[in-house]
Amino acid sequence: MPYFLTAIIFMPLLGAALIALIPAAQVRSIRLTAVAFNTAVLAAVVVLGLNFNRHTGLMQCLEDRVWIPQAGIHYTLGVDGISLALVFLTALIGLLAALASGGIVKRVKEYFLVYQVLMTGLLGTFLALDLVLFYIFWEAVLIPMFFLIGIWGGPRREYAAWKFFFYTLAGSVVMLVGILAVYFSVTPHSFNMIEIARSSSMIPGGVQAVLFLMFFFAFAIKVPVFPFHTWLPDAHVEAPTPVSVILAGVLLKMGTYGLMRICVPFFPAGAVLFAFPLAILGAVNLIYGAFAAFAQSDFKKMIAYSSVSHMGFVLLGVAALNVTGFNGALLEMFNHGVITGAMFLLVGVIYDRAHTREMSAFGGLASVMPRYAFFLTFMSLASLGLPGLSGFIGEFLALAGTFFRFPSIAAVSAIGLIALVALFLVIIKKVLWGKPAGHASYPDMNAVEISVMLPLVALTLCVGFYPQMILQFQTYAVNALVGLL
Amino acid sequence: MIPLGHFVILSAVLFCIGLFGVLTQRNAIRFLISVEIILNAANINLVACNRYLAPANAEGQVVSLFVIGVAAAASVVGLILIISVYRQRKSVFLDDFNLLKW
Amino acid sequence: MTNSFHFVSAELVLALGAFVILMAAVFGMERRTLAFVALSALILAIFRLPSTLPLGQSVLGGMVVNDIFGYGMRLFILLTVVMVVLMSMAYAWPQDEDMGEFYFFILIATVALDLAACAGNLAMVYLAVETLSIISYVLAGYFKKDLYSTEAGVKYFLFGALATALMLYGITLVYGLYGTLDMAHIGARIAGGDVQGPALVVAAVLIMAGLAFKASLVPFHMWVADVYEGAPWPVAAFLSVTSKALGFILLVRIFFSNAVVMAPFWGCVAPVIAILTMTIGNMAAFHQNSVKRMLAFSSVAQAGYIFAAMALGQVGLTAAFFYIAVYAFMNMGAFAAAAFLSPVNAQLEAYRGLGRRAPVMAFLFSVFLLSLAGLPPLAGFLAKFFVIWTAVEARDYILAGAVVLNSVIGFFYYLKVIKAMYFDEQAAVHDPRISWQGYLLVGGCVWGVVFLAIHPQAVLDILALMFV
Amino acid sequence: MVNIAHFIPVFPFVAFWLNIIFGCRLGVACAYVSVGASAISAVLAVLVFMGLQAGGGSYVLTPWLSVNGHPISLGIIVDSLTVMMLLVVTIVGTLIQIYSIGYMGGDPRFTRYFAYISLFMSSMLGLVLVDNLFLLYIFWEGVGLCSCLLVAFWYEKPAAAAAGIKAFITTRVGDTGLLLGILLLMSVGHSLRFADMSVISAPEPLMVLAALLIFMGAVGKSAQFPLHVWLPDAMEGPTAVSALIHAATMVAAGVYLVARCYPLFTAHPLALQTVAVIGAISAVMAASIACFANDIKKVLAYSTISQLGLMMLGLGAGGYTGGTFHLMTHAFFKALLFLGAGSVIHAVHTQDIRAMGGLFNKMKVTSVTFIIGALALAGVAPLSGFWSKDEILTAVWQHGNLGLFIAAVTTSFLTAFYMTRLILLAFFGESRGAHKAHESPAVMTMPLVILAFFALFLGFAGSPWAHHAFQRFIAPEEGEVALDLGMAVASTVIACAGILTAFLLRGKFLGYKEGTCALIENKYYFDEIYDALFVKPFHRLAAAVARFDQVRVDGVVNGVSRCVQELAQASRSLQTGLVENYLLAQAGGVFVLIVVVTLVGKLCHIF
Repeated sequence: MPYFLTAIIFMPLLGAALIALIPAAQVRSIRLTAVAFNTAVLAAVVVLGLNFNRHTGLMQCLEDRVWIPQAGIHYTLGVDGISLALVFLTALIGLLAALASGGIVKRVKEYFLVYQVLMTGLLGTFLALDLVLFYIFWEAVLIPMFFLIGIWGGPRREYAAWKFFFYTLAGSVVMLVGILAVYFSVTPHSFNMIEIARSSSMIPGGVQAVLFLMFFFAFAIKVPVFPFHTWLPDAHVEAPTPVSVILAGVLLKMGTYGLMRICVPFFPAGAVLFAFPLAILGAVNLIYGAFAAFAQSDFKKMIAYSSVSHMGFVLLGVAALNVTGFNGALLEMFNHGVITGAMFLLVGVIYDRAHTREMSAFGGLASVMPRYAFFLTFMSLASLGLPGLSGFIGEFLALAGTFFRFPSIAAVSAIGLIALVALFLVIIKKVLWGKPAGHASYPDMNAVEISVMLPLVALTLCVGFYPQMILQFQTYAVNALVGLL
Repeated sequence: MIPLGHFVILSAVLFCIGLFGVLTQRNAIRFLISVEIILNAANINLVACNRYLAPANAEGQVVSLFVIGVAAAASVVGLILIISVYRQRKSVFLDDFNLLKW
Repeated sequence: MTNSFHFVSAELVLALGAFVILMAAVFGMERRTLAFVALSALILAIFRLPSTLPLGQSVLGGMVVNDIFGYGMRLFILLTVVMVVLMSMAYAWPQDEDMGEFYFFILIATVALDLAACAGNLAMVYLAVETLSIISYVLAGYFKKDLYSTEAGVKYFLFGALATALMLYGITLVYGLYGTLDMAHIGARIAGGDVQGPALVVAAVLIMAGLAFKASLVPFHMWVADVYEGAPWPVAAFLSVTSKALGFILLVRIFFSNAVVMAPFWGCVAPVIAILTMTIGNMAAFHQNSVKRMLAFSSVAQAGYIFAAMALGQVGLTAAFFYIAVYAFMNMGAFAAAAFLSPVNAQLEAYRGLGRRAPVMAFLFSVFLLSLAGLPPLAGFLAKFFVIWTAVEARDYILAGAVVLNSVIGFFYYLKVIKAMYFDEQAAVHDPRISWQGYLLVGGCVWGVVFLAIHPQAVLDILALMFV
Repeated sequence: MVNIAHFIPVFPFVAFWLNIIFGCRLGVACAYVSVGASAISAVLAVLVFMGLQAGGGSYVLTPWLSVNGHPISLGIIVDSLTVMMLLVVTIVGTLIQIYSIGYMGGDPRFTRYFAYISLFMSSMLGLVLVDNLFLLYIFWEGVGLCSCLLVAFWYEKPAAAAAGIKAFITTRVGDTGLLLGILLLMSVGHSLRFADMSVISAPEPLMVLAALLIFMGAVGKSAQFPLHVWLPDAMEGPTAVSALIHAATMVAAGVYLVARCYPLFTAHPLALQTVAVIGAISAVMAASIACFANDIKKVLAYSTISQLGLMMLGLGAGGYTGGTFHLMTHAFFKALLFLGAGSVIHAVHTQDIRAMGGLFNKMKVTSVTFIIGALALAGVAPLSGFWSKDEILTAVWQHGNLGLFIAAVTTSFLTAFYMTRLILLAFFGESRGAHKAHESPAVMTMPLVILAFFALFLGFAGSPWAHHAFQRFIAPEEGEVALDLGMAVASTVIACAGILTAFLLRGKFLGYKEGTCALIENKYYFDEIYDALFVKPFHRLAAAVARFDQVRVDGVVNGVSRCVQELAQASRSLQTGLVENYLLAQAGGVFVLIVVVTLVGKLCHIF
């Protein structure tokens, strides 16, 4: 299928164009259009997955056209095992978040316009194989996000939007210089990610180290890695529910994806050099995030910090630089998208009813909203890494990978495991348990809310029971990646 | 014959005087005069150098005529502008042209 | 002589048009008709340009050179002036202003610009620049009853007069050193090793100061914000795009024909000036409450990016002029959109809520601002990208780093305007009404910003011919 | 028939989802779903037991995951240990669920209760069936979760909610050790299969470490010292849950784990020694606390800790059969005791034994079965507890460490003592509470009777009269076993001594002044120490981290932004609007440029 990836990337943009034509008053048709286009994207991604050749680590569905010959910039797209799961995740979360956008009542048309642009940026980031193109999509995410947080966010939305924007921008411009430096470091000069990875041995070790750090800086902010994480709690807390879902579910993965797509294959020597510090950062993220989350009083902030913690697993997995670690990191990325996305949806559900997120305002909801209790308990358990649910597999593999390389760091990370358990149990306890007081009248989750949750629950269960469901797609790609080291 | 160096030094001195005037004078008219002095310094250069270095053609001298003409036009425009400001503010002191700032 | 006639036929058309306008204005012709006359003169001039061909012949006794660079720059200048005229047509002028002179001045300025762009002789440089300057002073102070406009005019005059005087003195020093004002000859002498030490340096710096003044490079940028703020919007646009471009064009004409000798000078000073220009421009724009003033400082910062590419020497010219081309579209678009959205009050508050009141224009304004900021995939990004590209290729990582860091800061104030338009509640002001000329202009600029992003070869190919 | 074993956990799992999804509509019927499911599992377990070949076997269902190139398969192991556990779990589980129908009757979350129980059953069965440590860990956490949910079943009570969380977190500490042990074993031993445990060869210290880490998991789950603190608190859950999870099955999983990895421990004496010591400490410590406890369930909880310690001690001393045998018998009589206690609580609505008394006449069935259970626990011949405890004592004696043996004997003595005390206070003497006690319904007493039957006669499976059938079944390779008659007598004497002491002291139980033995009464201050050592610092650290994050980390970010803004303000103020300043800048700029360029030119020798 020629231009299939192009079609996937720009389908949301087409939706945006269509939405632009609908009068702003027709809110219903705008919503329907957005949902329809996101459904189409998901369907297309599923088709992509079905036609995906699982027995090769090479790029598939390659598209390559010269864009700016003077600068060697191409329009190159492709998908492999590393990106496929993330593309699927993006499409899925994109659809679910669009469905969950019912709470957006202000400036609906503009909301979905921006939303669709965001989706294009996200999909493009995961599919681009030309560094410049990658950078363009990477940046294209920023402005929609800035709008989504800044217009439809909470009381401190502007601060959060500015902070998010500048923090991530500061990182990415450093990456831009890095991109050019890479271009000039390989001969023949190229922006093509495949070719750069292939000729990475040409780059001298010292240069690799510097370039690794440049890219890492950009990705670290996005992931976010301690100490570059402080934009995240603010952005997550202020963003409206569906946007938080996208932020946690997909946006953070851009950073970790970058680590695996660029940092490791381009600069293997740098990666080996920095594996240990990276692992330390991973452990710090894991523990620090969990501790910081524990002390928060805002429900959403707790989940936000727990994201920091979970990203620690991904970092550990990447730092392991072995098949197990990479598998774990990729799986954890996917799982975190599903689980934390669901957690933010659940926070949104309760916020819609209580109009507050203070933990102290809840309690005893299990009696009032049993279905909500089920979903929240389920997702909390998945978050804390309960075996049998998807979160565990990723965490385990990442930890195992780390253990094989840096046993001591893996052992220290165990503190984080315990802290995470404490964190999510306390969330369950404070929100669901105890005597209901003052909020006995909250209605339980409605059909729409449940229908948004169900696919996530199903995925969490299925991946937990049968991790090969995701792993089978990435095996060869991960092996190829390790082969580069 | 007076050596070229003397002309150049004269020109340089005039230039410095003009520059000094430009930097120190607070009156717009005096400023205008100072600029004219700089232009005249340039003209001296042009004419003298033409005579000493390239007497074959009159390039420098022609240019100096242009300079005089254009400078006159510039002065006219400058004076017009100063007058229109003066009409509004009753002042030709540069310090008073201070609405637009920061 | 026929060659010369063909060469200047475009300028003759413009001059003719200018006098027609002057006459017609005397007979009280309508403002709109005058504009159309100016527009047709410009368009006719554009179509007359090919009569210059073939290139390479000596014209007007060597005062101007008929080269590809000049040819392209003339086209560029004419196009930007067309935009300025379109903008002035759509701009809501105060009713009591006499417009005849305006278009007359604009056309005459265009003649000067055209000739300056092709200047082959330092005398030509001075004459053209001074002519342009004189007209610019008038244009800046065009609102004779407006306190701000007159102050802008007089300020521009004061600083401009000094700048051109310095430049002239520098030119005379060169004449004293080499006995000629012909740039080709001087260049050949310098390339041949005839370097006159410190005296040449003084001359070069003085000439550069005059041009840097036009291009608004630090520390010759001080006038920019004050003048732009006081000047009418179309004039500000003209100054920020066309007049500024001339500064860069002449910098190339004068400093790159004898790049050999200028190398150390350029290498040690130009990057510093570039970095200072973008940083100070960005920093000063940071807290502005007036959109006009903000755009003024933004144009200083943009000049810094352009000059950053130039600072790298010959290799950076392609990037610099690609930037100028993109800059013309996006900056003109930004000025135009800003002017149309709030013609009188340029304060940030006046823009609040316009995202809903004038959705199309506000959106386009946002596009220009984001392009100026350098957001992918707009052309402004590619322009910056090429600058950084050149810097990295030249292994000048400090310059590259300065550009990227500055572009981060730049985002802040551009986004502040967008924020005001979209985030904030709307201010209680009238709905902006924008004529078709306005949409034509802004549409054209958006087309440029998008087209150059998708198909930058269009310009890059031409630039490749200019800077082999 | 062995290869149907993997179906055993499926039924309860299906029951779980049925109850979760259709719970509201099923109503009381959901209990039958759960009971039915576990009954089917029990039948299957019996079938597997009957079809079990000598030595058992294992089979692989499907490859599942690959870690570091080593496949982890979904494998099932069916050997005597597994089958024993299967039988215990399904039979006790089924009986307790039947009991629960009565005990939980009328509870608003009746269906939820049975859903959780079913989930527990399936996890527990999975735990004993899988053939490698990794999968075991998965189910291990599953049962932990169910334990947590069921302890906090009455989450409206703050104590219950807190206890649930405490249970999960404390065991999680141990589980983390287990996880690390698994990782270590995987990285140095390259296999997690139980079948490979005896053939793994790796550097001694690493293997000892792995064994100890795995044991750490067992310590957490089996509530051994020093991670025992959660179990007494877990008594906040419904009593039937305490019986099932916190007495009979889940807490025994730790013992099961040690038994499962026994080759790993026996190959490394240090590890085995640790098991024994920890077991001994737990046994004595918990038994001593039980002597002073007044909450009927707490007494039983400490007793459980103590008995589990005894099992560990047995295993650590090399008494594989003794440990596992006691595991089995203990499951039945301790379940019986808890259910009996539940029946009592159901009747008198208090858990304080000082507020009971004289219940024997009012609740005949409960009392008789309870006493049978207590005697079995005390180790009075010929009840089931006697046989298994005797086995352990023998093993410890043969092990040769006098300290451990004294610990075992002390535990036996104390066990008999506190159980007698409990019975005397609760069932005999005057009725001290203002309550109208009555016998529980048949649905509750019937399981009691059945369990009493097991408590009475199960021990004979390990007796000479049955030719030590159990021993031959569980460890056929150990060869001939014989009853140490001396030890049997000694053990009975110790038990009787305990009972007798209690009788002698019976007058003092009620008038006992608190504070006399403050150390033991306060459970050796474990809770307080942990609170001061871990819980409070954790909270404080978390708060400190959050503050650090807000003030320092974010402060730097905001500081950078403020710096830029200040700088921006400064550069803006350069634009004074004063003509003279601008002119100066212009001329000064020229001057500076000239100077700089000249200097550079000179320095670089260009001019």
